[in-house]
Amino acid sequence: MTTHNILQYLDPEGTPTQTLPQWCSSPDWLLRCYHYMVLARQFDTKAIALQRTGQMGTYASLLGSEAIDVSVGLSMSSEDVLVPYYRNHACQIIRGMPIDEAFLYWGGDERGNASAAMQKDFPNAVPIATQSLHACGVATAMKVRNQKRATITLIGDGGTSKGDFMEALNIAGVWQLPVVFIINNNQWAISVPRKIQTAATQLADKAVAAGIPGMQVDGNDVIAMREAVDSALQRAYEGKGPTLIEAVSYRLSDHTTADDATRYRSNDELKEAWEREPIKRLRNFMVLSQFWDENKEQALLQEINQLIQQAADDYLTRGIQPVESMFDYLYAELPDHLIEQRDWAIVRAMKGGSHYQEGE
Amino acid sequence: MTTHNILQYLDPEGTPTQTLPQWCSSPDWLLRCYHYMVLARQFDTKAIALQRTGQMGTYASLLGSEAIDVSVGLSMSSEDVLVPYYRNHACQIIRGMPIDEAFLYWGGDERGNASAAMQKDFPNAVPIATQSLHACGVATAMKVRNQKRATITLIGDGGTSKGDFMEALNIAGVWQLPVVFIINNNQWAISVPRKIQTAATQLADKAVAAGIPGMQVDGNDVIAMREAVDSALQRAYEGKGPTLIEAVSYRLSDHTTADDATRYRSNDELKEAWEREPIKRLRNFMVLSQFWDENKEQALLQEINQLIQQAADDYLTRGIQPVESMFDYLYAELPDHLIEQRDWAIVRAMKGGSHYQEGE
Amino acid sequence: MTMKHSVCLLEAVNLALASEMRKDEDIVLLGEDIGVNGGVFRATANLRDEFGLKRVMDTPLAESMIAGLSIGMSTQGLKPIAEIQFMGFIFPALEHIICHAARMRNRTRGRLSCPLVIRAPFGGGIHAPEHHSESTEALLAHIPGLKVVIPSSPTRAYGLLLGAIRDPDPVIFLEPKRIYRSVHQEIEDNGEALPLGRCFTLREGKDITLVSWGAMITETLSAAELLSEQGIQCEVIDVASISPLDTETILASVRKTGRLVIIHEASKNLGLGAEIAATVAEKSLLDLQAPIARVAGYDTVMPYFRMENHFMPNTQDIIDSVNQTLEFV
Amino acid sequence: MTMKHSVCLLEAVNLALASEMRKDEDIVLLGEDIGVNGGVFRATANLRDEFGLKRVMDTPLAESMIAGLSIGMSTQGLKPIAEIQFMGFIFPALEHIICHAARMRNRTRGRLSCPLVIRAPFGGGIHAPEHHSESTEALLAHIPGLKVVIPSSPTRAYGLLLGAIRDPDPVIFLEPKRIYRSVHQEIEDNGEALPLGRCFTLREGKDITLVSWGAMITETLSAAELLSEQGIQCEVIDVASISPLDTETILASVRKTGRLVIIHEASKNLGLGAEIAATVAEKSLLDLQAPIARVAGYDTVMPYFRMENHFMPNTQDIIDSVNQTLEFV
Ligand SMILES: Cc1ncc(C[n+]2csc(CCOP(=O)(O)OP(=O)(O)O)c2C)c(N)n1
Ligand SMILES: Cc1ncc(C[n+]2csc(CCOP(=O)(O)OP(=O)(O)O)c2C)c(N)n1
Ligand SMILES: [Mg+2]
Ligand SMILES: [Mg+2]
Repeated sequence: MTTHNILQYLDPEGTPTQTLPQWCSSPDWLLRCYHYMVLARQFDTKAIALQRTGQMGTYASLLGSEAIDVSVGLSMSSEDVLVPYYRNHACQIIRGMPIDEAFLYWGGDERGNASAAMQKDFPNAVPIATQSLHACGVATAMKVRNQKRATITLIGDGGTSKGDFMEALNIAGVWQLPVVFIINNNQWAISVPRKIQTAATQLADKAVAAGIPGMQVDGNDVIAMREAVDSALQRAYEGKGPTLIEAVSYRLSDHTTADDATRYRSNDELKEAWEREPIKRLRNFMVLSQFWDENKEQALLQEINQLIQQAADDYLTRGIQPVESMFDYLYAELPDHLIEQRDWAIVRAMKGGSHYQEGE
Repeated sequence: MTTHNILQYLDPEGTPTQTLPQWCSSPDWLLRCYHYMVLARQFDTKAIALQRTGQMGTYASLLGSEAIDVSVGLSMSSEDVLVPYYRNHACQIIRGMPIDEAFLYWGGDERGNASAAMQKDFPNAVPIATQSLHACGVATAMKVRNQKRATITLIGDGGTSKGDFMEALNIAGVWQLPVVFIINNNQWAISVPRKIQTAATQLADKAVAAGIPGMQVDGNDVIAMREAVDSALQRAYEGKGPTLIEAVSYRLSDHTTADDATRYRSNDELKEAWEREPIKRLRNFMVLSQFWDENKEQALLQEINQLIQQAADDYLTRGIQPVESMFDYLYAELPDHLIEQRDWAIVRAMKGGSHYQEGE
Repeated sequence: MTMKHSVCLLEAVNLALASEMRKDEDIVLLGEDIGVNGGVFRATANLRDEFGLKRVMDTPLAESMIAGLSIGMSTQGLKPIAEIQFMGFIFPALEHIICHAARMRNRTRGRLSCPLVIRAPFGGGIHAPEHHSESTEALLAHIPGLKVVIPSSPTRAYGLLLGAIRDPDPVIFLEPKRIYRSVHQEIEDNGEALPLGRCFTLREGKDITLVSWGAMITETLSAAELLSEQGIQCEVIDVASISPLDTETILASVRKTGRLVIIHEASKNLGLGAEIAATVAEKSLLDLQAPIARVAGYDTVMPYFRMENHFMPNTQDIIDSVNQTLEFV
Repeated sequence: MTMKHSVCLLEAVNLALASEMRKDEDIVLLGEDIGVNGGVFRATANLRDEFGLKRVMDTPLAESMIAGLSIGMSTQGLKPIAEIQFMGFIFPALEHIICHAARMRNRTRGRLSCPLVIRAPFGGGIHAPEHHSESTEALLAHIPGLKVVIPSSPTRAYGLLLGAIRDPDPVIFLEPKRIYRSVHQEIEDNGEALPLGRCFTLREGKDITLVSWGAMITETLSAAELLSEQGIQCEVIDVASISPLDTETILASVRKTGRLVIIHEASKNLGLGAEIAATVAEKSLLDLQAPIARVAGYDTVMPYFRMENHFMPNTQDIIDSVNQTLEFV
């Protein structure tokens, strides 16, 4: 068995546990990071509120994984490609997804994956672990074209048990692909705890099977996360191949709004996890470093509050897609046999039609 | 990266490289082992001859993996269950598959999987790596019932890249299943060399991802193989969970009779591999130990020659199955809609029918 | 004396599982989140408490694995009942289902077999995320060696699931999640199975035959009810076992009514409706007084939930199609 | 001036690949044993030598991976052409094909798309081991968002493969291995693609329509030839693109002949024949002078090769079915 020492710079109280990287002495990156983490959390709160009031669908909260999402989002260059799983809204927003369209996706509307600002980033992927292989395909395209770019893909702890994930690590190793795999080990896959997923000591050990480097990082510590992601990206840019990063976090929320985590995990465990949460940790450190104070905090909260509120309003006033959109993106060109169905769908949706809905 | 030292007792010339296990001082097991290895090779020769003369279908030779197959076959108890891949005919024969029915399978006849003597052993599996999961299911049944039994499953080096294999190692680790995984690392997956399958240093490293013990064994050395398999079985019987054994061998044949390995690998490599082959190694050791001599060799060759010839004759005189057998084993009971098709198949196969074949 | 329970379809599944597990020690359940959590829909609620860890197994996340394990277990005399959390996630399991579960008996000439059940909720209409709403039952129905069963009421869920569990061959049991909780029925937990491979005639009528299954039975029955007010008598057939298909019952009905409308939520192209229509066109062409109509989902991807209702046929569509078929001369 | 080549279907595939790879730098090939070995059937022979390691990639053994990689590459502007060694091994790739390749364009409202080709040899008749002889094309044809193409001659293999490669959407290209080497045709390597989504009428006739695809076209044409000696004129349609289906050509022919026999090697139940029959029964019922017949594989597992010929329809079966359909009054 291998054991990796977990990479950590800040303890849960935000106190450094070792010499910090040089860049920590300047507030720039840390402030941006904090900004997006707060944004992520407020997005989350709003999304849950929208869902609870029947204005959005089932939603996967990212509570507790803000440090992972934001550090990845900030470390990537716009030339890189993100292949997310379904819990990376913050990362997607940093990379350009309009906030209202992030809501739109969870509102059950394909346009949430459509923004041109997302460039070649992948859309949310519901079928677990498939994205790991897509990321390898993306990275292969970069490698074939001799580009100095990298692909980052995320996955949950549960997802690491599915064959696709291991197949992806393996091909990334053989072909030395410029790809970074990040496991958001939030300890739970819906109701299944980490220890029931695998007997591996660490999820980072999965890398050994593929002959690639793996490391475990404190996923509540943005400094550790940035260090890990930056160096993995660097390796990728330099043609040194893939890296696996296990980011240890905790799912502070229910699995989704359709879930009730009290059925299967203890309150104590949850309470304890809150002690380690990423936002407080960074805030404490920034206060300690005199980069931050209560006034700045209040101003930020208000700024972001407005941003989120505006995005939610935009989302809510967004009309439904025309019914024929069901057909118009299936193929580049509409095949003959769908013309009839498309026409029929339009007729059915019209006043007097079997599927007419008031107000659409 | 981990590194396991490869387990070896005999060098390619059959000279001990370390103190031998106690049981090696008696000829019993070694003679049985030799018997079956020679049988395996003669079976192989005959099978290829049958194929070349149009009397059998595409055949996967086991040339070079005799030590693996035979040591596994001899170490298992009849209570254990074998979940083979398509290159384990020798192991299947040791466990009771009639030799003529082994030919029959490669002759394109389902009865080759049917012998009651195979008990609960799985049939040959063509879809690669799926058997690894079946073995875990079998082992789960043993565990649920608190039985002191184990499951052994084999796979090729190529098969280790497929998700199912890693999913199998993983569940075996979590559930601590009484299962032994044996990789026949014969260096090639058709034309794909081992180094293109994975960047892992050893295939035994795959175990680390699942948190289970893995070891590399000289797959041309029956003594090492027996030691490894016995101790893995022992662990399984004692409830200590799964083991992964990478048996290092070499595919001395083409992939199958449909393949031509000269297209993709060098003669030198093949010649060198022959130096390490398992039968000569064991024979040398037995001669050295004075368990064996040329007279015995000749007697054995003749005995086995007769056995194989008889089996081939039996296979060749075996009539085709009745055409309705296509339907009779699909479900326990024939569903209504198949009655008509079954009747129709019988009519078509009769004289005057569209599918009548002379002499069937 | 057995107790009566007023249960919805979901609870009927739970009732059947508990009932049969008490009688047959060889039954084990496995799947993602089926244990402590009792399943994301609660189909296996409380079973872990009653039957323990060894019979109700939470698995790691891997559908290929769930199917593969089930095959291994079933060959050794256990009776695994696996849950695939949503039918949209069954694809990784298909290799095992198609290449092994469906073939083991045939491949070994009866030496080994795979008596197992794979349960999965399917179909749209609950405003779920992508991949939680598909109806790809036709893929499974095309595979020889499988049985595919779809209940459309609590009573049939209870009886058919018992039938599936006792069946000596692999059965895919698809649960129409849109009607998981919509209707309650009184069920006596008497352990009586319903036969597989048989349609159920839910309503007799002489004017036209309506054939459907799963959740669409609800709309089909509503349509029949509304049409009866106009004096049109529909015969409503619940296919229930979509494979093997009970063509006799359907053909007999078409012989009587001369008109056929097939209703399903799945895409029309190569949906099960195609096979039913083809069989009727082959065997009862002269009985037909009008073209066979299929009221089905479009041949496009099930949209995200905001538009899913536009995809799925509804009661009015069925009524329209029936009227059109009746008007044909 | 372009050269003429006398090639078999397999060589036509190779010719089309090489031809298009020379023109389009974005095309890459991947699959098991396609490189040095040139494919187990030699469909990619010599391409590694000509185009190098970066464009002809031998992969580790994992079909899910092959499909997943192809999806990733195609979204970034490469044009992957993946080989699945035998169609019997495509099942692990289905999740990627169904959930991603077929949906990427729709899911992202056109932002990303998956222009890729997945090639696989399929069908029985070459005395191959188990799982090397299936015909499960209907599974793929049921999936919206895919195109599924099957050539039946060297010429159509060349033209349709070019069409598939240039198509902006994912195309499954199934190669009937039974006729890989059976016929040679003169092909000019002129880079002219044949259109997808169109049937090919291989023979005109007024008495009856025969619809088939892939290897069975051989038997269908033989039957038509033999029947013509008895004065029966068969119209023979090669479906070629089984999805999207060109129903117009088929319907037009049936309107003319009034009789239809569909021939396929795949199991009858829910084979593509079902959809064709259902469509005709829906749209052209009154044109039919006889029931629609399907000459197809049985609804059982393709037997091991010693009996495979009993499973597959042959020329005589087609003749018998045509005669029966013609005798119907
Ligand atoms: C292939 C597949 N199987 C099952 C599901 C249903 N499902 C959605 S999320 C989830 C748990 C995932 O846990 P993990 O990978 O740890 O990610 P987390 O949600 O904790 O971030 C499951 C089983 C799915 N989406 N895809
Ligand atoms: C799922 C699947 N994909 C592809 C094949 C085709 N195939 C048969 S054997 C083989 C190579 C296997 O190599 P390896 O696992 O090393 O075993 P070996 O034959 O060398 O013993 C391939 C690709 C298959 N049988 N199953
Ligand atoms: Mg998790
Ligand atoms: Mg090998």
